[in-house]
Amino acid sequence: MTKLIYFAWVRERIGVAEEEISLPADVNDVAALLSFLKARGEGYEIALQEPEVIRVALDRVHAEHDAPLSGAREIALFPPMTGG
Amino acid sequence: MTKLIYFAWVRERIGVAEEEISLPADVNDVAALLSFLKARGEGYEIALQEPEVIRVALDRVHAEHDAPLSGAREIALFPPMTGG
Amino acid sequence: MPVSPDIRIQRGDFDISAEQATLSEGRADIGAVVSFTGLCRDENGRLEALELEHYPGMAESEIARIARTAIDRFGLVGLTAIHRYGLIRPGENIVLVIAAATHRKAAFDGAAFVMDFLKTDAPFWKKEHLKDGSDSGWVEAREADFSARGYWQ
Amino acid sequence: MPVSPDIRIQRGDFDISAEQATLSEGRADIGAVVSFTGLCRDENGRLEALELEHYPGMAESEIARIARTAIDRFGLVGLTAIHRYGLIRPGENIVLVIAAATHRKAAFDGAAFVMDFLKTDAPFWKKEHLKDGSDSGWVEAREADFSARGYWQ
Repeated sequence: MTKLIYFAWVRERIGVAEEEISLPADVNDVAALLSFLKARGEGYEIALQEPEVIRVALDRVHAEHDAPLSGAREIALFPPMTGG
Repeated sequence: MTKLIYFAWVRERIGVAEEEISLPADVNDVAALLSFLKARGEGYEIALQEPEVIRVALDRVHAEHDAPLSGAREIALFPPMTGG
Repeated sequence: MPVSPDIRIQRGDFDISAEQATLSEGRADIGAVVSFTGLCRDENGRLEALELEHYPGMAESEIARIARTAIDRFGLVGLTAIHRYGLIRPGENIVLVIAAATHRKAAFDGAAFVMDFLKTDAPFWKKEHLKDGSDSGWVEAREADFSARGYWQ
Repeated sequence: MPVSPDIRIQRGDFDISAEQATLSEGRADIGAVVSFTGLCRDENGRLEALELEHYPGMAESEIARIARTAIDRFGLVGLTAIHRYGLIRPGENIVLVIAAATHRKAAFDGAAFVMDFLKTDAPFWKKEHLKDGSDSGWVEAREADFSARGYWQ
């Protein structure tokens, strides 16, 4: 099981803050994960309609879309950051 | 009469903090003033032996060595500044 | 002595004088301290409040990573960063970065570097609540913030 | 509204939090505040104290001139500069410059600009008193301070 966490408008559109999912074996990098999630329902579809703007962190470290998931236990999806 | 004020090691070498002097008519720019003062005694001679390092303010505004005195009433001589 | 940054993510406000005093207490090798404070603007009177969401755990670790890079790169002798979350009203503080060094250029560069990377890399998001009762939504990332980061590369 | 700098030359210490509060009181158009604090170092334990001499009247007017240039050039919405004189011991504050702006780059540039010009143009001189009882004399101007100023030209 992998823990998925969503923030800001990604969280609002998907409709849940976090969930545990069992990922298929062929979902092995960030881009594949985004495609997989997008097919899970309308909220996911709306949240991930422009996957290129989604930022992803694997076990709390920023990752590019071509990065392998490498067995990450906590994966976070969120929009570009606006702190400071 | 012109008020002359000295600071830091210029003051220490000349031996007075300020004085009133009647300047001759031909002492009409900063360089001429430095030459004139240098001839006033040993302290002045030591303080002004390298006139190029001396900074001058005319009525509290920085002036280059080729600036005319233009009737300034308060003239200050000091070393390069080291505040901040 | 390796310098360890002091990073805090908190709901409440901070006191700059107290933080600078803590940073420099008992030492006399610091010649320059630069502190940056980011505040909530009212956007010409339209804004009621900002709501700041963050990713607990990663917010701390990401700012710590940026802070350690700044300490190494500029030879800082002290660094404190505090970022608030929750509801923040116009005029209130959002973020504080304090960089201490022997000379002023390193202190200025250190604080600016941490802010530039914090803006684009630290997991915080701002939502605007307007005075007319509406919710103008999530603040969009500024292109200027990405280009500011490029200065250091 | 034209912004007027707040310049003070004083013997006593200052409080950064209080000065920032005064600068931003009752306004919500400030997004960024950068404060620079210059402190007295102990020079690896050799220094007993610094003695700071200044030119009363000109010290204020010269810093005010630099401050007004910075306000115009960077569009600052507030600027405070305080410079101490007299005997200052290691670890104590010497100078404070606070620049307030809408965005952070202007605030960083404003504070750095004022410090760079203050170093070379404001009439202050430092004399060192050493712990061994000797007087090591007047601090010499640093070449680095003149080149820092060149950055802005």
